[in-house]
Amino acid sequence: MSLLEVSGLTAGYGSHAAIHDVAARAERGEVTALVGHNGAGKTTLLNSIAGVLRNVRGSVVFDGVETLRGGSRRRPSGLAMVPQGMGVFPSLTVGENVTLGVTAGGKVSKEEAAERIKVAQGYLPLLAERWNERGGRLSGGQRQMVSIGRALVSGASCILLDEPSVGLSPKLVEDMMKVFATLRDAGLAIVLVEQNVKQALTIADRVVVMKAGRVIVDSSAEEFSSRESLWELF
Amino acid sequence: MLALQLLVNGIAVGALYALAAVGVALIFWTTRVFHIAHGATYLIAAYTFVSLHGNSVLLALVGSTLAAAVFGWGMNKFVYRPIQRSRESFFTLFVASFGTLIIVANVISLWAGSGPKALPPPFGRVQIGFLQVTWVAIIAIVVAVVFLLGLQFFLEKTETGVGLRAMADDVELVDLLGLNRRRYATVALILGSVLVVPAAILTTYVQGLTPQAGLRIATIALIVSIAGGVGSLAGAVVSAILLGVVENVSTLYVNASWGTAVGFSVLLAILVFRPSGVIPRPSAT
Amino acid sequence: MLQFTINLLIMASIAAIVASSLNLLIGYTGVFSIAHAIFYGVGAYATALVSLHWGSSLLLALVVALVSSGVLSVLLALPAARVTGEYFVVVSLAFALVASTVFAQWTPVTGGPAGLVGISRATLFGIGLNSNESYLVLSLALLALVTVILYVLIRHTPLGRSLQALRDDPLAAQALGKNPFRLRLTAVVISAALASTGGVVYAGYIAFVNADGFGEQGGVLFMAMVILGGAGTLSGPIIGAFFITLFPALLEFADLPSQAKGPLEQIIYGAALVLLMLVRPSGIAGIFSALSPGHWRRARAVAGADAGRQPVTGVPVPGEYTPTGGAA
Amino acid sequence: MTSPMLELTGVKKSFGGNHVIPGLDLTLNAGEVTALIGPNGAGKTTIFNLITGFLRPDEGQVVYKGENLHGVTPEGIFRKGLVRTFQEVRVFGGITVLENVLVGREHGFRSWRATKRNTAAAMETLQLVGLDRKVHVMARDLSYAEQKFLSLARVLASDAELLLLDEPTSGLDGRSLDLVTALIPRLHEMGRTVLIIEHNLDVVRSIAERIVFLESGRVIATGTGDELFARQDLADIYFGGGVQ
Repeated sequence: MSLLEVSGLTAGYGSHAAIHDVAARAERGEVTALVGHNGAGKTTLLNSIAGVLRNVRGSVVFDGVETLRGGSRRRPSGLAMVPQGMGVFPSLTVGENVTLGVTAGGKVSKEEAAERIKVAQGYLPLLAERWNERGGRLSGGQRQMVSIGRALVSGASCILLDEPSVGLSPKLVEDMMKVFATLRDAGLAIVLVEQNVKQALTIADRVVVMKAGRVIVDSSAEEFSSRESLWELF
Repeated sequence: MLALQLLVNGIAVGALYALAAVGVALIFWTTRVFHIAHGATYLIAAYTFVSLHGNSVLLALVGSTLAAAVFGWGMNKFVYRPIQRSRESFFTLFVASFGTLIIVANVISLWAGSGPKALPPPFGRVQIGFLQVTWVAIIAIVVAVVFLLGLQFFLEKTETGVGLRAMADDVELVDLLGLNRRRYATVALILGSVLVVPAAILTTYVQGLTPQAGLRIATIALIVSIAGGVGSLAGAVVSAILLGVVENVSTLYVNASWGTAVGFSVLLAILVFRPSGVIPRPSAT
Repeated sequence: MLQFTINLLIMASIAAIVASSLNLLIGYTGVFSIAHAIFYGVGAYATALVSLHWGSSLLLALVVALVSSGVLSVLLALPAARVTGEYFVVVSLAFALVASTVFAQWTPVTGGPAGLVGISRATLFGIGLNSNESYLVLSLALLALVTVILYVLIRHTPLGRSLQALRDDPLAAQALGKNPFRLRLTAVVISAALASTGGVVYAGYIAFVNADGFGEQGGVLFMAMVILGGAGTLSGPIIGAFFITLFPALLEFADLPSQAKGPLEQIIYGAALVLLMLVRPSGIAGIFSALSPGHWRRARAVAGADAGRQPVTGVPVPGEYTPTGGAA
Repeated sequence: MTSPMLELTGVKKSFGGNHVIPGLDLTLNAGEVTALIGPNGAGKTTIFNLITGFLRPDEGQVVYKGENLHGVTPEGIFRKGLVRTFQEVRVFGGITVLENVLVGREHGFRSWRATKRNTAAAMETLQLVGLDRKVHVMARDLSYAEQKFLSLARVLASDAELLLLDEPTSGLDGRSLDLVTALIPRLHEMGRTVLIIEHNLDVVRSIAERIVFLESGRVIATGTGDELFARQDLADIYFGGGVQ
């Protein structure tokens, strides 16, 4: 059974459905790349999985538990989100930004929290270097790292990343992909929304393509790579 | 010399305004409500204190703190949250808040009469150099400093405090991360309401108390917290003290009854020329 | 009994004039002001001063009231242009407090706390409006006139459409060539001028003016009328004004100690505000509109109109300053 | 040879040290339909904001018909004949469909007299987008697709010569998508100049005479659809990798 399994998901804003009858899944130790052009519904899908949206119908099963059941929109613990747009709190320090991730994941002991932070700092050395810097003073890439660090310390087994590479230099993106690969190898499920298909393919195990609110391709990465041209998918 | 005397008085008054204003600021961060019902909290705290202090000052203190906390909690639970659940606009929330203030102020005047209430000035005054300072003023300044430092410590050092500051920065991000916004709102309303208690009690000692004081103090708290810069506690404190000082020092030039009007005009002018406030919060970009 | 009823109807019509003019701001421009009683007051004081110094001509009093309130309203419009939306509520409240001090303390002009006495009933084209009945006709006629002006302005002029566009989406309005500052300024000036006419009738009718009711207390009351009745509808503020003015009169018949009546009235309308916001923020007119289909659909509340609007993505907007630092 | 209608030269913009537009040159010819494409974060919407006065360039200039637009407010830029739509739907919910369209046609007091003519023009435009049967419906009661059409109708009905359309098809599918796709060539026939941001490459292929390919705020390539979509290097940029 998959760690995260979405089926029949229809969601949107107000009366407008932005995604229709979407099915997708994510496995432990795999990177699932979610690609498609702007407005294809990728962010809507992530937000409905993360319990941020109200108008959601269908089923989201995380770790064997239906999270949409009974109208509850609670985020399943064990699921962390790295939102679009380098989401750091500008007046909070890096440390405070990251530590909020622990809070978001639910109550843990001080020792456990310290341990998680240490592990995250291991993956992302920047966190330790800039621990007391205000979020507002960081560069775009650094903010993205803080945002990822915050997801890591929540103790999540699945991380949803919404276009983490936007606006970053190719070198930074490459470094970031390495971090994702490491996390994948450590057994996490990673859902990566990317417009940069080739980049995503360097680490993806599965590729899901969305267009106009529907999933049009769901295949393994090898199968996807063997396609002739990508233009017609967009 | 008189100017210096007025300056000290102004700082004391401003310190009390600051206590009222930081409560409003905290509540605005988390609920995005202009909590004008803060005036009701003020009245509830002050009248509870006045009616109990004959029995025991300690009992009165505990009683008014409890009353304020319960009212703040109830406001969130029974007014703000139900309205927010149906996604109404800020104005709906504001009107509901205002309605609550009207109800509370008038229930109090039915119960306690609309005339002024006073407390016997407890300690008299001291002479510091050429300055005459009342003990109440000194207590006000000390209490404000202690409470504001305590609040600062809470916001910097506790998990919930950091969460509240995060709310001031970016409410949507707090939601996206799955942080418990409702809990923060509850904490902010209780904490903000409790912070108004010392202001209510000390102001009653200095100026007495009427049911009309609620709207006045709430307006002061709101305008001060906005003029200070949304998201900035330091800004609120600075503009509160500025208001207190302007109010008092202006009596050198105009009749005392103009004091608040002059102070407000200064804050309004600040808002016109510097809409982001005295101390704007760091930009998100 | 008849005189009692006439008195109530006059006061209700005056309130309806002020509330309708405030609705132009709250309901149609999206400027949330609690300072509107100021202009009502300016109209009243202007009439008093005209009557005391220049005689009882109604037209002269109207002209002076319109001009002085229009000019003064620019002071309020300045922050309305800079500080948008929600923050303006608080700014206007502070404004109202400053104004009530000015009314009560500027003794050489306003007579200070004692007020101005000896205002005579107005004359129109040489005819003295001495009876209460004639004032009832005057106030109803003025209410009708104000309502017609607002109707034409809102439904049938480019200006009215632009104001509503600005209310619904300032950014898109700007992209279609609307200058938010100039539009808000225009709306505030028109609305203040219309409100002052209510003060003209009031001063002549009561024959006495002091600061009571022209500051924040009055401002809150007018806001309550607009909101209770239903902002953004022509009938709403009139319904609200009559409701708030007439309803307490019922208390007159109840056997209550006189000092309890004032607070009780206030508690009732405070409770009405809270309950309405909890249940149906579109006001009393909104309740009607929910019952009847068709063109009444317009009656949907503005108080709740910006709910669910999508956040502005991306850009900080010059000209759309908010104290949140959005214009940084 | 057509004359340049809009010219951006050396335009730079950064946010908090992040150089979103590190230096952009872009020319639009009168009467052409030009599409801006490129990966997310390439700065497309920022360019719209820079052209329409919602943002000011740090350096460089935007020249429209020989006139420098520096320091002109968004409403001033509209009056010079440039109009834009937004990525998200932004209709005026509390007024009718017809009134929405009129807002874009009426300016100052002279429009009082012109109301009849404006209404006729508005009706014509609404017919074009298929909303002629809903003219008296409140805009907020329209469906999402209809609101999308309405925002288009609003800019079409204005007298602007240069239309900047920010993702007019996003969120649309099926018939709605075809309607918008069919509409744009008609604008062209009417002599309008169009700059369009579009992610749906089918739409781009079918409507754009010229495509400007952006990456990280720079123009990487310009050409027709057939030229650009045949190039492997552009595919590599669009679907992966940065500028090597």
